[in-house]
Amino acid sequence: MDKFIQLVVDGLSTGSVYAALALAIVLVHQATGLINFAQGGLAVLAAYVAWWLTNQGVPLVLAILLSIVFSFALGALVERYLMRRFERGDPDTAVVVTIGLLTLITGVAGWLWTYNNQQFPSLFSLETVSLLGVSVSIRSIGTTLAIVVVMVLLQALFAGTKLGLALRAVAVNPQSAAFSGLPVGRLLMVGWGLAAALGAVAGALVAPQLTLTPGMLDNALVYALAAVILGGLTSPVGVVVAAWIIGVLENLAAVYVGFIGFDLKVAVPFILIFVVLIVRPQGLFGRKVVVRV
Amino acid sequence: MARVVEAPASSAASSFRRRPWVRRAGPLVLLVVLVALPLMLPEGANDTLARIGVFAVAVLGLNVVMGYTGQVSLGQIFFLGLGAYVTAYGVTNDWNIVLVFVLACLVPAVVGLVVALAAARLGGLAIAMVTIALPIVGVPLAKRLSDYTGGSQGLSARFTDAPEGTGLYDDQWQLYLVFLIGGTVFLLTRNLVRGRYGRAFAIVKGNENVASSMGISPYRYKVLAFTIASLIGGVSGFLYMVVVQYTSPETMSFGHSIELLVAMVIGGAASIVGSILGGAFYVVVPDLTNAIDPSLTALLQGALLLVVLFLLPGGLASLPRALTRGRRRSRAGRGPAAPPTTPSSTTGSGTAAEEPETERQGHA
Amino acid sequence: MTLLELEGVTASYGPVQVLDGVSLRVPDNGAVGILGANGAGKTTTLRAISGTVRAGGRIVFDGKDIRGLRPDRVAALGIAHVPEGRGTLGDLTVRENLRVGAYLRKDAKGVAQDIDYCLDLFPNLQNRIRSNASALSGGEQQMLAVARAIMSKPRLLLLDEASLGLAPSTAKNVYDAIRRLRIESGIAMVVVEQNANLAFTLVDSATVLETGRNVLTGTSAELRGMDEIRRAYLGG
Amino acid sequence: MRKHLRSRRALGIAVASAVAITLPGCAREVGGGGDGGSGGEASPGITDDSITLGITTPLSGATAGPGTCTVAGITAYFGAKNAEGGVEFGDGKTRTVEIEALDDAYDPQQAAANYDQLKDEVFAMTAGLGTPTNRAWRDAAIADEVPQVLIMTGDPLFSDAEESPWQLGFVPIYQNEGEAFGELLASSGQDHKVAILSQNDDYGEGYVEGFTSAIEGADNIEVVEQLTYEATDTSVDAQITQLAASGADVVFNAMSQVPLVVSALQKAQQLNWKPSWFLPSNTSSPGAVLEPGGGAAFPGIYSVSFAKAPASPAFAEDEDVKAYLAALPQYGNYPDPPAFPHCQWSWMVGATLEQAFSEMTEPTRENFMEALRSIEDFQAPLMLPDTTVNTTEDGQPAVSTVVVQKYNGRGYDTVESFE
Repeated sequence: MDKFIQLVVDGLSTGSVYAALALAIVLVHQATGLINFAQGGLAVLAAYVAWWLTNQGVPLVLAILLSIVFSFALGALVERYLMRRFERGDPDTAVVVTIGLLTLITGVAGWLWTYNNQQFPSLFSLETVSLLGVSVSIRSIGTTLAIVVVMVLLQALFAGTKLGLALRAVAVNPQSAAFSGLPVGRLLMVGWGLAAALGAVAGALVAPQLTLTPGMLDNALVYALAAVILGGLTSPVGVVVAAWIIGVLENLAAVYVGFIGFDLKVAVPFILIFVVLIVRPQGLFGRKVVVRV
Repeated sequence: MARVVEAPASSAASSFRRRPWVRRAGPLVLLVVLVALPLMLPEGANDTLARIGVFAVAVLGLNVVMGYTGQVSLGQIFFLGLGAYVTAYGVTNDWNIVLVFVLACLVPAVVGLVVALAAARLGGLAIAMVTIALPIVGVPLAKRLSDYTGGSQGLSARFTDAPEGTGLYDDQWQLYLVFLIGGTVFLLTRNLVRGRYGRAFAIVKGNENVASSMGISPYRYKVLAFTIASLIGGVSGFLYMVVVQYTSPETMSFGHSIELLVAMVIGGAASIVGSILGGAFYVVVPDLTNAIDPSLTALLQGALLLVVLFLLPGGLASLPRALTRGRRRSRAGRGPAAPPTTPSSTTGSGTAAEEPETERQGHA
Repeated sequence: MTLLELEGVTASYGPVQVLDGVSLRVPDNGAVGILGANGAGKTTTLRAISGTVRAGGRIVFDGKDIRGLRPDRVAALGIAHVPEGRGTLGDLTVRENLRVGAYLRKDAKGVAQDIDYCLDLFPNLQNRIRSNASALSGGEQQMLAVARAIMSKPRLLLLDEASLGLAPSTAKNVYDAIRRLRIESGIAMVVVEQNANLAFTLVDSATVLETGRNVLTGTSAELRGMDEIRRAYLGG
Repeated sequence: MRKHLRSRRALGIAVASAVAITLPGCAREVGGGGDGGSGGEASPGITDDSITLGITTPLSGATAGPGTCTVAGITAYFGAKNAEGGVEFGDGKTRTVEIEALDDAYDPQQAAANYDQLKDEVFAMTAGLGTPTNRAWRDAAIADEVPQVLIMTGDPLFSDAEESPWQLGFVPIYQNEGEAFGELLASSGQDHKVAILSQNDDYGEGYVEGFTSAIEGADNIEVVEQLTYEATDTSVDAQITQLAASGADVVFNAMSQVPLVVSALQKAQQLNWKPSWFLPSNTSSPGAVLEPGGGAAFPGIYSVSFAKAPASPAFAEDEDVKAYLAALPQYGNYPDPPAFPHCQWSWMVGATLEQAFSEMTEPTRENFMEALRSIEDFQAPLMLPDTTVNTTEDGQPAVSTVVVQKYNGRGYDTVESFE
């Protein structure tokens, strides 16, 4: 039984890594209607900037804050000078552009900082707490709590604020939004900037655990996308819960379902997606929308 | 790249193509070039052309389901890998090569059919996620089935040395095989997408409700397109073994599936010529970036991709159109550009259904 | 007092000249119709005003040349465009649509009042206030589009084919509500409409376009009587 | 219409001239490298004053970390040699050594393409990382008689002289490493419960196979749990939790991913599970794995090695280590201390090649293979005492002797027994 609970807790902690990336993907999708493959790349770049700053003697918290500011600016510039050209065209092309951006960013990180592994200092200690017979590190708790906070903020942004509403309006129909006086271009830049800034938070949270490399989030990307689809593209709460579900079920299936095992546990999120979407096409928490890839 | 002439580059060029002597002579010239080329080119060029052929076929398959039918598939590489495994297994067990080829087409097609029967019920991103699962689960699955796949060490199968008596070098023989098999697939696919089925695909892509109201079952045509794409993927897997002669789980890794999608868009979605250009992009760009600086390949590849799409959002296949437009613009001085009413189809894939204005296409 | 004046406005999509010198005058509190056959340039005229197509000539709103301004700037000056095809924000709820409409306003209280006013004007929306706009019927979407436009408290409303695709009775309901709006608020309007009879229930005067040019301008009463014009341009 | 006719004609001219340019390609070199041996005529890639070696290895993508190292080490080694004037060959000539490295991103297809591109330019292929990426063109290298030597894979196929006449692996086959630790454990005289975590591929399987064969028949060793993970996993927490529940006191860990080994060590500590660990030679770096992973918390961390750990204080004054650490940034374009041992290994590959060159009397690939296959008891720089390069034993790669070492908190000490 202890093992079972420990596996659940482990799954939540792994799920939080997926959730961090998934939240940024949801944000940019809500704000521009795009699935952004480069989101992980932007997060890694931000983590490198923060890491580089700490090496220059900047305190960790300040370094992370600076990397967040850097990412906001970078995200806004990417939107203005790259994505703008593709936003009204074929969505497939826009997605491929984000893939190209991911490749480019990974290459830039490898060029500037090599493909050597780097240790990213953690905001939270690695000390362990024991609760109900399971052990969990303060780092995992801290990461998870930080992600919950981000999730709540995002949910509030989209549901309650004028900015959130404006970002969504622009993503849905830029022209109509402009007819209501929304500065479409600036809002798109803000949307990308916010998503990139959120990515910087995500990068700083998961880098200590994953070890900083240019491809640090490549493997997590697929899981994050799965969480985004499973949770529903429109719901920050939904994708975080979905990411946790994926993390937990994956572990449980690997250990307790003989034919799946640790090698095929990666199939779990996809089986889940398939089953859920047949029943609820809008995802677990999503509002019913017409999805355009 | 002589096949470029097959493409309706612009409306003027296609009316040129309609001239009777061109219609008769064009394919003939093409045939002569295809026969002569392997004999004249150096070995390295033949190898490169053959690899381009392999991935052009894979991209063509992806185009059938994604470019022409509008269903996002991120799993195409899985079918290439499956075809390659079937080929490698058959060859190492000394099966008849024709049987091996047929199985390399059929096994992926059947698997594709089964997957599509389930996945085609979903739409949009959901179908993308289900297809993403194919390479992601395929890699560990291939390792688990190591009795058939050789596990992570993979399978080698050297069965395409030039037969004695032909007097050909291996690379020439392999390129002929690619031309023959790949060319046939391209020809058949071209006829498919220009015919009744192609029109149905286009209508399904344009608007599923319209399709239903016209008596075209979107579900059935999506399944059909996906199955054909899988079959073509299997063919590309067979050709992969013809040229590379080795396969392992790495062959079908998820990253390559993404690269195939990139190649399709860069070449030009819903375009026969675009598939060839996409295959060329897939193969040539890593070689090219290696030649520039092998330690900066990722950076250069990303940059190149962005530059190409920035200049040609419609992909490489839209280059002639872009050039014609540019020329027309410069001729007319400061005159206005081509009317937006000109059909944007690069392919002449028949009557594309009038696309209803979706909400995102607001701006004029 | 003239609120909006167009003079010799031109516009083209690529090499195709769509507007070839259109002129239009909308007085304060006035409502002007633009009539004409398909492709005459009616919608493009509205787009020229709201800044969604590049135009030549002179477009003056409230004494200010607005030609070439970005659509959101035009909106900020008090021009609300209800586009052809309604342009509702499909993934947003009805209430959210209305709030987006009030994006430029700072008076929270006034916004709340205006939402109530809109729901009073279009009672159908009341029940659907939490529904996604994409789930509404065509008539409800048209009502929402107009309501969203009014939420910005515009001085001029550009109304494009508000009856398109609606059942005659629904179209009449929509126009009745807009007429009530006009009476109660005095918003000036430019109304593009295929159905001339419907248009004449709302506008004081109208101009008829043919291949991007004014061919006939007059009051509603004058034009309503001209049978041959009606047959030729208005499709009876 | 005329215009298009003209452009069509222009296209025809372009095609014709392209064909004309490539026509000289028709005159193919007969036989390529295959004929080189008979007349002592020089093979491709070698002149009187230089020799070019080819590498295809991952320089981008998930394996770029170790991949970059496989190029950096050998480039640094020969860079330093070239700066001194070059390398002396057995035929009395001194040649500079050029490295031509291409990125294959761990894609077998691209590796094969890289080989095709390099085979006529380089004298030999060497040092490349990866099993599938080396297997992809093994047959072709045999057919073309191009050496594919001292490569970074523990796949035994490459060290089977009959199957692979033109190949030779460099690093110990995975089985050797697993076996060395298995023997140590079996001879400890105490009872041990072992938990195994291995990468789900030939790498992991090789280690486990070597280990299990060594403990076969040893009554004191019991394997209580055996799990796998995928190289693409983001976490192995669940595996560690499961293994911890088995109550094992020794973990045999056959993982090749540095970040995952670090997090595995951290996770075990979190669970307050403190077994002894075995770590493979490529994921046991004191600086990159054990320090961040908190290796000192465990009673023992064992690894096998044949190379001095440059970060270890024990070797701080070692001449080999100093030369290596100086050359890596200067000639190998590698600024920081690498997290991967592949840099050291590829440095040793350089030394081993130099040894072979010094015995080479003819500038041919055959002669080179002969010279390479007759190296005995060569102590390459950075090699630990009791380990040597020995290429004369069939079925074994160039390095087959390893010593078992134990982590001492900063570096490694060679140990004779399990404590």
